Amino acid sequence: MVVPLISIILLAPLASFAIFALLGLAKRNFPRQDYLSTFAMLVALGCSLLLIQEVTSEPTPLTVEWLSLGSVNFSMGFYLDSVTVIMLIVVTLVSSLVHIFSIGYMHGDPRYSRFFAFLSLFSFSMLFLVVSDNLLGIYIGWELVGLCSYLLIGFWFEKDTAANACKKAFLTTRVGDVGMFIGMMMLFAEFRTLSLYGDTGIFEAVATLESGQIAWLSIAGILIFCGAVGKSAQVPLHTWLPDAMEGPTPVSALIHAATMVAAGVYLVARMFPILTPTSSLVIAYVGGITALVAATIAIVRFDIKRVLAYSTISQLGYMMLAIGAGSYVAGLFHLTTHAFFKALLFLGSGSVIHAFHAMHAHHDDAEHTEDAAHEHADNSLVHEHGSEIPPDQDMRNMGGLRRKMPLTFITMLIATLSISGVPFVFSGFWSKDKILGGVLGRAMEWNSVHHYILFAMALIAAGITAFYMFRLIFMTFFGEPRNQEMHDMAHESPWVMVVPLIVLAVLSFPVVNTLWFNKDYIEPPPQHHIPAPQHAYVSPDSKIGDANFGFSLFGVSTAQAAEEDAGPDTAQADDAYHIHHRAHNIAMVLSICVAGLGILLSWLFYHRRRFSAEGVATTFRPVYNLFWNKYYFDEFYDGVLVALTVWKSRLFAKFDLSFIDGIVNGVGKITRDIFAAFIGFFDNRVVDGFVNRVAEVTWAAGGRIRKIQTGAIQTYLFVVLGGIVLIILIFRLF
Amino acid sequence: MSLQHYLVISSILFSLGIFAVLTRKNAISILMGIELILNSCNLNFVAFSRFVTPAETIVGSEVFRFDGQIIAIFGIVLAAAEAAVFLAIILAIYREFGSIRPDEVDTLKG
Amino acid sequence: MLLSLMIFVPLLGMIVVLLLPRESEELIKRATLAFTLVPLVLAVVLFVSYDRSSAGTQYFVNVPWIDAFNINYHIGIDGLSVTLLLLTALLGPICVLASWRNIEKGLKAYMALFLLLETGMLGFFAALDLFLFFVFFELTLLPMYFLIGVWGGPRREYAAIKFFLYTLFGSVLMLVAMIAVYLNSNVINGVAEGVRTFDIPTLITLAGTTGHALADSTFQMWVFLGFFIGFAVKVPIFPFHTWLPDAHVEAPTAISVILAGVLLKMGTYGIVRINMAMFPEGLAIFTNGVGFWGNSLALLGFINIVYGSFCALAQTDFKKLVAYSSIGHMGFVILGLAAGNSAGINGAILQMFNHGVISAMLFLLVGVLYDRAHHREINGFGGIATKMPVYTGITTLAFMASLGLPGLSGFVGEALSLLGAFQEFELITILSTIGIVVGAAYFLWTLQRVFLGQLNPKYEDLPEINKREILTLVPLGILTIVLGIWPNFALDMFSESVTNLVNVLDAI
Amino acid sequence: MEPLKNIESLAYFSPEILLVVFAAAVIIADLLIKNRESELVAYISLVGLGCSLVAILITNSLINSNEPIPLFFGMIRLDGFAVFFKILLLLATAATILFSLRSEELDARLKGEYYALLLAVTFGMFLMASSTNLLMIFISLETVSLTSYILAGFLTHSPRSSEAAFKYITYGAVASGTMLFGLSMIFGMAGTGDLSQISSQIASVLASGGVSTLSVLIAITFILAGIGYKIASVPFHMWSPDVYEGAPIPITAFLSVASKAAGFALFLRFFHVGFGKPEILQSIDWGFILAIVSALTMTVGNLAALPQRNVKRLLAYSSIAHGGYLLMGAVLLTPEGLGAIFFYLIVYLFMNLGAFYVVVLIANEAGTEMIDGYRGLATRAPLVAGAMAIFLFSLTGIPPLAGFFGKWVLFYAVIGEGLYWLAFIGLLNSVVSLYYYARIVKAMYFETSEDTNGLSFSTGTFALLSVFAIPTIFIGLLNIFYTFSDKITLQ
Repeated sequence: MVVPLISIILLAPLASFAIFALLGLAKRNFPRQDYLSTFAMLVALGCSLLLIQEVTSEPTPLTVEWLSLGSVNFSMGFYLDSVTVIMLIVVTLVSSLVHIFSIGYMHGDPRYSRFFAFLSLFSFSMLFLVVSDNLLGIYIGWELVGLCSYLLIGFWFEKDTAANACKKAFLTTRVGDVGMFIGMMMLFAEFRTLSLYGDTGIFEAVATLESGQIAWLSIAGILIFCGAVGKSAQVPLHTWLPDAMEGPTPVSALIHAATMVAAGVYLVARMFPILTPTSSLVIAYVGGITALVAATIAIVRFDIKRVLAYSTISQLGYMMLAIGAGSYVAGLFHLTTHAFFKALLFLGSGSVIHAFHAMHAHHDDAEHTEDAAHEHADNSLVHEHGSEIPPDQDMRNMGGLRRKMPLTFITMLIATLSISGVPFVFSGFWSKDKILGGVLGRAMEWNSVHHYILFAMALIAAGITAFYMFRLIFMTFFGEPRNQEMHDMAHESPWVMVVPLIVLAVLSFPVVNTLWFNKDYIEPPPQHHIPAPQHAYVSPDSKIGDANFGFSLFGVSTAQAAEEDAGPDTAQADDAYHIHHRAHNIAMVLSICVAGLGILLSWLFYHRRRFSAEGVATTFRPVYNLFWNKYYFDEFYDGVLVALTVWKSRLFAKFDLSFIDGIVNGVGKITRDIFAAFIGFFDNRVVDGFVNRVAEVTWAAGGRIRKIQTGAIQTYLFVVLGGIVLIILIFRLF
Repeated sequence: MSLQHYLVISSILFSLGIFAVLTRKNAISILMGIELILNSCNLNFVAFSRFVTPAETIVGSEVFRFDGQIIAIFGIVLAAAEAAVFLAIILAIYREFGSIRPDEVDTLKG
Repeated sequence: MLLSLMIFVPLLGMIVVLLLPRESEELIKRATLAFTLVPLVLAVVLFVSYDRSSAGTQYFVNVPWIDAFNINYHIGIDGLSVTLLLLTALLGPICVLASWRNIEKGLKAYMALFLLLETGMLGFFAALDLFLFFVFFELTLLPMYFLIGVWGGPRREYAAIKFFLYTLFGSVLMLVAMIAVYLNSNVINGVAEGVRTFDIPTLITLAGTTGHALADSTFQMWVFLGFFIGFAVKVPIFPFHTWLPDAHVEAPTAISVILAGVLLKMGTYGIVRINMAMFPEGLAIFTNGVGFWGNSLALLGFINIVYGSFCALAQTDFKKLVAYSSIGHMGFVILGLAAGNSAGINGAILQMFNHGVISAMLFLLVGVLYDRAHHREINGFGGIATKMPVYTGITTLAFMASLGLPGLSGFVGEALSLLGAFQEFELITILSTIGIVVGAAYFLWTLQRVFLGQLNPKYEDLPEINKREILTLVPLGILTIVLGIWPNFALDMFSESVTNLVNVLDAI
Repeated sequence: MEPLKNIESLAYFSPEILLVVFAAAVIIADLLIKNRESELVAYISLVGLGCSLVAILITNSLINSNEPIPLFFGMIRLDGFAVFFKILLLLATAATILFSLRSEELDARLKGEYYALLLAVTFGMFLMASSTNLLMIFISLETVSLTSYILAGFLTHSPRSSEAAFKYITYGAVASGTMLFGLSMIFGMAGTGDLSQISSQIASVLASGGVSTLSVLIAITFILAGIGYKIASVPFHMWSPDVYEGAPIPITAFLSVASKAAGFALFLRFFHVGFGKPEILQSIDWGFILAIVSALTMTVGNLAALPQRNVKRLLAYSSIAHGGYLLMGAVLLTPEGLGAIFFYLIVYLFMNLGAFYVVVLIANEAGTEMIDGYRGLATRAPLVAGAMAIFLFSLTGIPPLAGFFGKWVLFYAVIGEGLYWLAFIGLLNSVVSLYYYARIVKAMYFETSEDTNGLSFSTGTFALLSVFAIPTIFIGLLNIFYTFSDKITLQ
């Protein structure tokens, strides 16, 4: 029953894309590609739901031989456990909703049906990535989602910004992927296989390693994590995600908020068993730093989509931090909750943009011509982020929309409350609390400085998140309209767009995440190389909000309920449990405080206007600049390139200020310069040069010999005589 | 007179011939040089035939084999033929080039 | 018999085409197409009917030819050769279709030469007699020389003679090595007994027997070098590569396709068939030997990858870019072969086949664009995706396949080669992965500059790719996808043979 | 067996006699015929060649292969070796006559002498191929030379032709004079003119110390000058480019093939029979010198050919180079070497004559010998161009053309004796040679001429062309051509 279901889940979207592609070869279009794709997704969703009870406590990989090379074999297959199912549901659910939303949002786009075909392809790739039971399969899905992200970001490729953004996204993630591939190569070289599960799988093999020989394993783990850094836009490879907002908003919602970027977290979670203390710590720190950095940047953005983008980055950092710190379940839980409310936020923003946008003829070529024209001047790929914000996305043009579009407002508010971690009624609170609790718990349990630092990071990030999210809400929906005539255009979106919002809003309440409250539905896989009293630490974590949700709803500490199943209460486990108990209480209190503080400040700043954000900005100008310029990441990368190419810079007509564009252009230009020069030098001078030298020498020799051929017979005779003498001499010599 | 004398003379002749061929600026003198060379060879043959080739005794009296002499005679004949052809060609040259200086006959080169 | 038929049908076709009247061009084209389709059918038959379980050569014919030198007409196929035969036979008709419209002058001669070329290539992949092998190898030179030189671009003369001289130089060394092998083929423990032979399978066994002159490692080293340089020029391996860009840029589309699709493979095929199978000792000196030469082969692969990729990045001529990308991709083949283990060699061979398909696609696509725009300057285009959506789609597929996107064939070969290579030389392999990123970079950058962005007003009325062109591309596209999803489809053919080869190599 | 007396010998001498008879017949016929335009004499001489060929085959059937027949008291010898070369020379002469029929540069009024001389020179070459006595060697050489001088200068009112003749005779006379001096010394040392006795005699006197190696060496070198000038090997090659360029094209073709072949016949017989004895070889290893000479010859030939613009001259240099290749086979006294030379001579005959024939045709039609004159030939005369391409690439040695197999057997023989360096030089040379041959192909195929009107040729032309082209393609692929040489031996 499992295999057919999964097959359907995979094939339905694939089929919908295949139809489009095949008809495309015949230069035709399927009349209603949108319905086709949406239907396919709904089918997939249904199957995923059916899969819930298929999950067994002992998941067995269902594999087929994919490549047989005699000595080594590669197998492809599915692996179905609770995490898989949850991911499947999340992906199919969000994807279906986004499909529906897009029917309204993308209406009238010249490449309407292509959009849906790509969405289907993406869904297929994502699902394949989710169900794969081996690194190779995961990598395949991994790259395919990358491709789809490329295609969809660049969907309006007439805009140079979009064209740049999609390339940047692909290449940046590719950099990470290479790291991941090297990691895979290391694992393969060690274990001669890439399948994860089963007796021959990597995880079994890892278990057998002595702790002495895991140094390389840490490296491998970190390298694999590089892939996640790329895909999940972690520092330092995060710069592509904000640019990815060039894509249509539904795409941002689906790919760059809910699913694909979360794939990195999913990957790390899947690879949980091979993580060593070192690699875990690296992951946690990267996550923490990302969470902080992105959050702080988000404070000062004005482009509504970019605010959300940075918030996504920071939330992803959160999840990474969680898993790095060992809170496996918490991380995944946050993944799901985040998927819903972030998708909601994006769709909501999309609805807002749509409202503003309605008057412009829908993204038709004419309109792109305008905003692309001024950039198309030169072929170089210059694009200063945030420098020019599309008017319909600039929060400074918004305000007071809550009356105009109440549904959008309410739904987005719910999401905001959820992401800000407003206690008890919102799922975001629970997941975030689990993370904080888990980190702090481990910190206290090991009393390790690292984890305290991580906890601090997470806490601050939580506060800032609350702050900037409400800033968004206030700037967008409250106050007086700042741009009247745009305001007048604004209107509530059609139902086909609003319904998904409502559904997602409902999903932002914990009650629907029941799977997570089924106490042993999720079991974190064993980590063989992390010396920790696993059990004591896992148990409180593994049952979020404890069996029944009602308690927690009424503010009863989760930790209290943790009591009930602290597991075999050895003394150690016992005090471990107490530690976690305390940890969770502290964490919860603190998180509520910071969230409240953040919201309060934001209210004072942007609603009550007690303080002026500008004033603060001016007082803390350097800090502000730091945030505004996104910690000068791009500039830094460019700086490196410049340093690389400073001696050439005069030759470069214009230097490009964005990261991968910089790399590509830079390297491109370096290449065209140095390499072209080098080829010019090497190919033409050294290699050809050598050949030509030889040729010339040969020719010259030919010329010489001609010279001897004077035409005067007596010289010939001299040569004869000389020849005779020479021959005789040679004889005598030898 | 022993064989050596003849050989010395013939080699001198040969050398003179070569010298003439290499240095004279007149086709006729070159021809003469060639004749010298050939004649030195003939002298060689005769001398060798006289001194080297074993004599056979037929009816008590020594009878020499005349291989060398015969070759020499053929040599003379060929030399004559060669001279004839050479002169004919020199005539042609003179007709075409108006000169028989060998170093002026050098349109074909390189 | 089937095999011989397959090899010589194109030759027959050449004679027929030569007899046809110059004027009836349609007829000539049709005839050529027919005569290239026959080998394709036969190749498919062979491919299907080949017994995958046994690695041995099948369908072999062995009749004496020049018994003065004990040269036999010995042909046969094993998994490796049948795969490449299929590739060659597949590209044949495709190239004929690709030259359907754009050969202005001397169509008859063109088609005749093309058929001769095909015979040469098919024969090369089937030959099991060293001398025959060499003759077929050289047989491809003349037609190629004329095809580039007569129907090529502005600098065609230079390109043609360069190609010819380079390859001839290489084959000269091969000839010496070949004669050396032949002369020593009957020397055991210093004494010559029995007849000398050119028979490749026999030679391989002889080279394995201890005490045999062929088994001597220094001898093997020199002979290895001789053959290797000969093949390296064809592959082309740095620094013998400079003929390739010129040849590609000047050659007409179909010929570029053949050049990249098949002729390059002849080099790597030779390396596998002769250098690795016959001279494992010699190979060992250059792959896992000690000292300076220790990893030279892998190093060459690495240089090819990185150098080719960066050069490609530097190009502004679409075709030159593809040409340099082939240099890079052949680097992966070399790397995989250097690894000498199952994953590496299988990956390398798969990469050979895939690169044949993908680069063929790429050159066809460049040709399509060139036929419309009459230039190949990448920066001269822009935004043509709006005008040619289907073309853009196919190009994207080809690019993605070429930059090694998983799920498409390019990835599998590349990945296997790297996986295999990593087991032997970590550092070189890791450095080689630079090629993956750069590969993505130049392809995406090209994609952007040519297809994305604002439509270049020059191309307001650019006609979309037509049926015939699609027809040439679709089979290759299908192969790309199928092999990406189910590589065993090809791997099964030769994994057995490779296993044997690996065992030989491991024995050293 | 016992050398035959003069009268007995005549039967075996019939091929040569027939040649002489027909030469006389040609002259008489020429006197009788009033019509200057009639080509009767040419056909008469062709018939003569035919008869002589038949005679050769008959005489060949008289000898059982390994038992040569000494004629005229051992002056000349009839054996497989001689027969092979005679047939080869006959073919070359026949081809030359056919060329001459098509050639337009020859003076119609002098046909008689021309063909008579051709037959005469063939006669001389027959003798070169079969003479086993110093006297005969010299006489045959001179016969060939004298007639060649005249033929080279046969173009009346052509300064180039006269100059060619002048240089040829001056050079030839000196060379043959030097050779004669060498011969006289050999005669002196050996006391006999008979090659077969010479070897033993020289060996003994060397052993007894009667003569110093140096004198033998000098003698050999002098003789080498004479023979080297016939086969145009460095450093005795310098006459050939000028003469080839100046002479009428058919004669150039004839000299480059026939007289080279005859030279090789003489060379092989003289050194193998006269100096092949191991005793001599260990005191004077002239094989080594020959190796150097051959390397130099092919290198010089190829390099000098590179810058040439005149196809005739280019082919002259190329034939020098090919002389070098052939010498490689002569370096070692191995049967493989001999067989290789035989095989290569056959191939060379077809491809070189073919190339020269095309030169004749172009000279007639386009009126030029320069490479530029070959521009666009592919479109103007596709068949001729194709044939020329075949000949040129065969000369380069590209498979599957015969030239490759010729080179193959040569290099095989050389490497077989461990002379890798020589083989390597030879192969590099063939790479170099590609360059200048390809320049002609390039002109024919890649370049276009201002006048594009097609050239028309008679079917006879194409027939003759195919006579050269088809063997050039197929000889190498057929087994028989490799095996026949086993029967031919020298002792």
